[in-house]
Amino acid sequence: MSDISSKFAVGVNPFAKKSSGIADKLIMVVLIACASVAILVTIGIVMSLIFETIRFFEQVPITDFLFGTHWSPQTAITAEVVGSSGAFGAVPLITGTLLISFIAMLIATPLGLASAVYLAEFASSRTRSIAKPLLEMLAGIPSVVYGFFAALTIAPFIRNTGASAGFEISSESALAAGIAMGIMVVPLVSSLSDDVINSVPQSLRDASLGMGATHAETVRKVVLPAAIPGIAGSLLLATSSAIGETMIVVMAAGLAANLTLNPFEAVTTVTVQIVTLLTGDQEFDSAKTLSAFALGLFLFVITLILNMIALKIVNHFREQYD
Amino acid sequence: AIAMSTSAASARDEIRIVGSSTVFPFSTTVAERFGKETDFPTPVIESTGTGGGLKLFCAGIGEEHPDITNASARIKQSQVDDCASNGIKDIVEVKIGYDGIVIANSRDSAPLEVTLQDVFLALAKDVPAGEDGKTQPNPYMMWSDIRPELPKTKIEVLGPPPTSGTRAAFVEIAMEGGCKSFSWIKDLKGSDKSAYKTLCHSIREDGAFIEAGENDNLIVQKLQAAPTQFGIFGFSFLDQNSDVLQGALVDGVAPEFEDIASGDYPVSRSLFFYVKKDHVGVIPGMEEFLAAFSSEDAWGEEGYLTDKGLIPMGDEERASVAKTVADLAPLSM
Amino acid sequence: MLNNSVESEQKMSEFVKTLDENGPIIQAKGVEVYYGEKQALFGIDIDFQKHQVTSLIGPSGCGKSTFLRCINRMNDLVDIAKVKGQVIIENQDIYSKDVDVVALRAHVGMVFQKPNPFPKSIYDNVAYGPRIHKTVSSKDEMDYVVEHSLKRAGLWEEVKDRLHEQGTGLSGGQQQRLCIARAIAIEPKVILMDEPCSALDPIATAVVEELIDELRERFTIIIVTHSMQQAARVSQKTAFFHLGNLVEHGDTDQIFTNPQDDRTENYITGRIG
Amino acid sequence: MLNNSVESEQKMSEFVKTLDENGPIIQAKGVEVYYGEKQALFGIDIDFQKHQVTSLIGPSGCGKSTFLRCINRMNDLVDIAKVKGQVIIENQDIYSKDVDVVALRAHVGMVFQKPNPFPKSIYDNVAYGPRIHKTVSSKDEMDYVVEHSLKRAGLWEEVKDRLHEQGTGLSGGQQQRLCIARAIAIEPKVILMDEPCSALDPIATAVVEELIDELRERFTIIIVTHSMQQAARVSQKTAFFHLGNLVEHGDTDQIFTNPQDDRTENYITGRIG
Amino acid sequence: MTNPFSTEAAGLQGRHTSERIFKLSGLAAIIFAIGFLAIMVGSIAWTGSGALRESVIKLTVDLGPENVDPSDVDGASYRTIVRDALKASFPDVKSRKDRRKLYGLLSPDAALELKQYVSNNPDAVGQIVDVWLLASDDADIYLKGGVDTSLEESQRKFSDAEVAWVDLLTANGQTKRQFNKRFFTNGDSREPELAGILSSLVGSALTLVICFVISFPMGVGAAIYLEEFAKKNRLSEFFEVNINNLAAVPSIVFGLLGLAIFLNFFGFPRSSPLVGGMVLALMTLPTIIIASRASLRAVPPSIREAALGIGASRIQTTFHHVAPLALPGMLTGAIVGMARALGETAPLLMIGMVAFIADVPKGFLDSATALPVQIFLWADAPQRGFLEKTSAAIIVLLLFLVLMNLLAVVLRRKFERRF
Ligand SMILES: Nc1ncnc2c1ncn2[C@@H]1O[C@H](COP(=O)(O)OP(=O)(O)OP(=O)(O)O)[C@@H](O)[C@H]1O
Ligand SMILES: Nc1ncnc2c1ncn2[C@@H]1O[C@H](COP(=O)(O)OP(=O)(O)OP(=O)(O)O)[C@@H](O)[C@H]1O
Ligand SMILES: [Mg+2]
Ligand SMILES: [Mg+2]
Repeated sequence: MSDISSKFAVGVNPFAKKSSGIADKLIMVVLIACASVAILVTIGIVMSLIFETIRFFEQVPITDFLFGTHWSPQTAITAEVVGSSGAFGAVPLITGTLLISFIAMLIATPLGLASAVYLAEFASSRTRSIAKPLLEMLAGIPSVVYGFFAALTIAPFIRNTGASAGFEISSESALAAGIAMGIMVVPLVSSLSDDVINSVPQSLRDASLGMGATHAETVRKVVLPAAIPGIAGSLLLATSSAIGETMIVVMAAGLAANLTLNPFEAVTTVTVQIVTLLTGDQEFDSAKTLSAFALGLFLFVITLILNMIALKIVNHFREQYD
Repeated sequence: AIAMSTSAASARDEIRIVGSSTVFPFSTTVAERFGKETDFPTPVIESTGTGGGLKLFCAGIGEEHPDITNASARIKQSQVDDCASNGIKDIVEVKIGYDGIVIANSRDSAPLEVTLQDVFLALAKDVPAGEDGKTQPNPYMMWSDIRPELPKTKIEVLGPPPTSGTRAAFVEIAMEGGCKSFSWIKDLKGSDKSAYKTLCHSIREDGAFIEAGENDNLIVQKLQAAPTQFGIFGFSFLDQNSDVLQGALVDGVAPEFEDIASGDYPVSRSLFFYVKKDHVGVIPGMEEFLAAFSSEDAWGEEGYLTDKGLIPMGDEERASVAKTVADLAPLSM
Repeated sequence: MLNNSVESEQKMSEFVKTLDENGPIIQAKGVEVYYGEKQALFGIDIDFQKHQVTSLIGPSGCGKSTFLRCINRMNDLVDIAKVKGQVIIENQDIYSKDVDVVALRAHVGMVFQKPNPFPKSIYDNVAYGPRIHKTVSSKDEMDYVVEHSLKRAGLWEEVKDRLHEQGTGLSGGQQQRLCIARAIAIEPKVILMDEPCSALDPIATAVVEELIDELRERFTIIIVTHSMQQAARVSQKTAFFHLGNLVEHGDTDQIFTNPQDDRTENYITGRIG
Repeated sequence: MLNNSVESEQKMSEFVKTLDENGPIIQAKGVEVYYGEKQALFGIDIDFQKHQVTSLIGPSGCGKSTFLRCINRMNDLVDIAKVKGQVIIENQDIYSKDVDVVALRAHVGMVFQKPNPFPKSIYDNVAYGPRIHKTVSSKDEMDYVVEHSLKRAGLWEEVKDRLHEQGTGLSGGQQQRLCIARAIAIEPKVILMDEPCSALDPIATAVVEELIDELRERFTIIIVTHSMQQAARVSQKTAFFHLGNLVEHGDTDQIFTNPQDDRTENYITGRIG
Repeated sequence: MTNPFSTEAAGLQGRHTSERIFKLSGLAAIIFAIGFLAIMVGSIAWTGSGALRESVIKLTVDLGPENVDPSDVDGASYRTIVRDALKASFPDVKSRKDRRKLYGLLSPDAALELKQYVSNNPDAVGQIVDVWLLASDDADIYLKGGVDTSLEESQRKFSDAEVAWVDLLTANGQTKRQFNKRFFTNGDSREPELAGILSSLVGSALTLVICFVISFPMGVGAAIYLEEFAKKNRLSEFFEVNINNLAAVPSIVFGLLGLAIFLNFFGFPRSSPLVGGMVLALMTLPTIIIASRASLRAVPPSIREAALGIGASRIQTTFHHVAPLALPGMLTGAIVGMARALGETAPLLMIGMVAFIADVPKGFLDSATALPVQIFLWADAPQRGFLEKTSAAIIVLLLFLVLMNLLAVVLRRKFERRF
């Protein structure tokens, strides 16, 4: 409570600092704590992953993990059963992940970009107000639904199409998972690219149109080239989310750690293996369980790098036209 | 308020079961009925594989540890020791019936007829090489390499991982059975037991045998997709999927309910679950659940578990196991 | 509590009387402001007299607002802003370390260019200041303060029947008067106004200008304006800023009729023409 | 294809010659523009002469830009804009149905207020127009067109060694000249300029003004400017707009020395003072 | 005089065509993507609609004294009574194998249902009555037309004999279909015809409650600190980068975090909504922070100036004026985050929420599963009957998501302010 009478006595500082309330300090502490949670979570993730990963690399050499081409993470659990020796070469998982993500981006990039261009440049505001939320719904549908649809509808469709064309396609082909995933990330590409295209200054469009370029020429030759960095950023973000996607691949891609780039074959991914390794037994000293954390760390690092680059690019792009 | 530490939390009131994916369907069926027909909560069951289940089971006494673990192969001495070292001295073994292990493929291709020896030769890491006492790494790539009568397709068998009870049983019965059919190997058993074991129990790792995880449903789906592949799993899964899969005849016997029950089908194993005696009386409903599982209604000749593919024990055996259950007689190896 | 504040009210008014009625209440000495690298004000020296209205005029960007915001340290909110020199209010340099900006701002009220009532009821808008400063202890007293402040701001008659409607529902001129009522409810000594009429129509402007003249009886007022006519109408003193410098400062009449500096003259004639 | 375009090029230049060198190239008849409900231009009638520079002047918001953008139908891009009346270029009402805006804009180039080079190389900036209109068929020819256009825009000497650097890396004045070079590379008949110097410093402005005077030899130029000095310097004709009306139009000399309309006079004196 | 600006004169037809093609390809992309959405949701909804109906079979059961002892009604073997009734309907079924098949026409719960019936109708004891009993999933599928009888018998699960029995029952008016209430009131089950979504729905709700209670205050607190108090410096930039990156960390990594830290390190109970909620909260946190910051930024600075200008402290300014104005926006962000959390599956698999859980969880520490996990489990189940249940569960999930998003939209509309 301020001592009002005192602040009018000549010579005394009328604006003297009140001992600011403990409550205020407490509030600040709480707020700072809240903000720090974000950091703590990151540290928690990194620590828990690194800790278990180190234990994993005590049992399996890091080079075997990074460069080995055979993945068979089975070790016997009892002395009596002679198990397999267990192989922890992550290369097939990584190629599998990349293959599926690549297929996904192959689908999402043209669809997303074309949608974004149409929405940003050609669509009437009415079309836009209908199409944009509909497109965004694609991203709002849980991935378990895509997984179900991919396994139940897309995969058999591809298989039957292949069969009628006379060649054999695995029912858990990378293609089926990739297609579902591609559709899922379309809105990511389209809404980010839409933003980016919108932030290309109108003056460039005016310049081009004023010279007698058609709208399409303007978009193709001026707007898109100017938006390239931002679009690249959005594609990277989409790729990163495709790499980290789990349920679709768990349900539609299968477990076969094939080292192949053939989209019609079954492959497995990093995320699938994490799920498989950890939904069964839970012994925390076997290389099998620990390998999931090594994979998790790998995933975390890859997506982190992709994000950082993407955000840098996008922010840089935004500043350029601010 | 939410108690932050489990040790301080009030006693768990539902039974927690882990373990074999083969026993999972039986266990869940009993649990579901148990939940419906009694006032106890439905037990919570997680499918973790026999090995993983025992690992969790043996981790200690207390409500954060499971009460029961399902096993598709009998508990091993090492596991009993592991349990004992964590203070779990009294384990009640409950055998619930039999399950055949089948080698199945899609109905889209022809059924297979094999002998146990064929199975061993197809899947072993090392196989006898010509003369007695010599072995070589498994050279057979096609089934027809083993015997010309077998199909001319690549050997590709999806099977359970080493943590699985099905794997343990398969190795012990089918592989060892085929292995023993070579007389010199049979003799080896007497002279060098560990060499015998290594030879008979090691499964090839060159890609012909594909470890397919604990989830047998996935194998079923895969086989549908790839008609030339075979899968190894419990009879109940074949039974549930008989519209799409067919079982191979082993030594001339098809995996049929009656033939497995009668023991004519060579690859059949017992299914178990193990109970932590210290939890009986602490976790409510344990005795009642055990009673429900060992009731005629469940595991009897006409019991509902037979609908799920369980092959019941004979009358006497059932009676004797039921008595063990009633007495909670601890296991002694 | 009640006694205490009534008592202090009395003390305050006595105290106010003991001061020279026309003595400087605010003295700026060598005030310089930097926004990052950029210097926005250069050595401003100026005194403000009690119970007078002083206008700050000058071309856009010359630093009027910047200077005004030095007086209640609103520039503290701008991360990159740095203030040098002294601003002395009642013998206290308000930039000294032991000054609490919150206490300072309770003594130096501010009215902004765009009327910015809180999106709360009219009553709560006015009551907010007394509430947070806990200068009022009972509901009755608060009612009195709210009514009194609204009356002084010439708004009472227009809003007395809808004190519990949203302040944002009023017209622009009413909103600005509400903001003035809100500022005077905590009995500041000085009121700073940054172009208070620039968002208002001529009629509302006239009402507010009249109000400013009335308020001068109790408060010292410093007003930034773009309209020289307005400066001439409402203020006794005028200060002309140019490119961050205080060019000229004196009686309003003199500044407008007989400016001493060429820049002032250019500005005034260029505009009045 | 090549023949075709060369042929049409020839036809066009013949056609240009047959017209009276000083006849009106553009006639606006009763042009009215509405932005939604709001009318921005009221019945504008005006002729523009070939090879002359016409300035459009008037206070902010009077419709100068709006009118300028009617001439190459850039207003088509504004959804809510509606144009009535006729704009006749070479005996063709450009608002008639069978006019292709793309073809129109190839004949009526435009330079904007803020220099807006494409984020491409200098070369590509200039080559852009010829490329999309396929008026040039070989690399050599393109090189010639680029060089020629840059020379005409008085930029060649400054950039000839760095044709493949980004156009956005040039100074503001250079960028604006690049925009002019880009516009003239497709040989339009008319060039519209909307305050082309307002973003430039005085030296760059002088260079561009000189350039405009040179360009008049080949092109008809209409320029919007806020600076009456500029209008006086660069243009032969001046049109004064006020509140959407064309108040006065005539020789620049006459408009600035002897305006007929009070509004024009007020505007001109008010500013020049 | 010809028109020099006409399309033909300028030879522009080609360029206009390519413009149209370009435009159309954009439109086609949108239509394709939205079409995919429509087909996916449509086909799932179509499949799922079957789950709303269940088949029942009418049997004449003998509740006479030899079967039901009136003094111990509960002790009767209703399983036998039901089986006898079936046997009576098809007296010529003799072999053990065929009988098993015959019994398989009814759900295993039929006996329980009969018991229920008797306890509800004590008068029926001692009588011979007609009761409607739940059909098994196989019979249900056949009755719904899901069995292609043109296939060879060995190719299908439903044998010719079974087809004949069911056809006979149908011909006698002993089969019908009715609304499947069970789907909404039951928990998980091994039997498709008995399986319901209630336990997983409650599990999801409990999980979301935890998620909200943790992530909302924390997210808002963090946003307020970063937006209103933190100075722009290296540290705040670090926070910024961190939060943005956290928003893009794959969800499964949060599952790993939960497993390693909450379960293994702190020893929280496995499969509990508490842990599930905590994991999802961490995952949702960045979304809420980002949305909250945006809505704080949307509060005009004039409000802050007004409050600060009359001597409110920064904390007072923030909590009296700024935060209340930003609250709707923050809530909207939170709801969107919750909607994402509701659909999240992968991290929950890591922390044991995949167990067979039939009972409806009663608290935050009970074992529970979540709706998307239930979908995942059912999608994996071998019985065909689960197909329509899975689809129906997906539709329920989507409905909840739509509801949450609608709520967000309504909230946004209602509190949208023009400052
Ligand atoms: N927050 C700020 N950050 C950086 N520079 C600022 C900031 N505020 C003001 N300035 C700069 O300081 C100078 C003085 O600005 P100030 O707002 O005080 O001028 P003013 O006289 O009030 O102008 P006006 O009449 O347009 O309100 C200007 O050059 C302005 O660009
Ligand atoms: N896109 C538009 N939508 C709505 N109104 C517009 C639009 N463009 C211009 N106007 C309005 O039309 C009137 C004329 O605007 P215009 O831009 O032609 O004026 P101007 O003379 O070029 O002004 P300045 O000198 O400021 O550039 C103005 O009142 C303006 O507000
Ligand atoms: Mg100002
Ligand atoms: Mg203009």
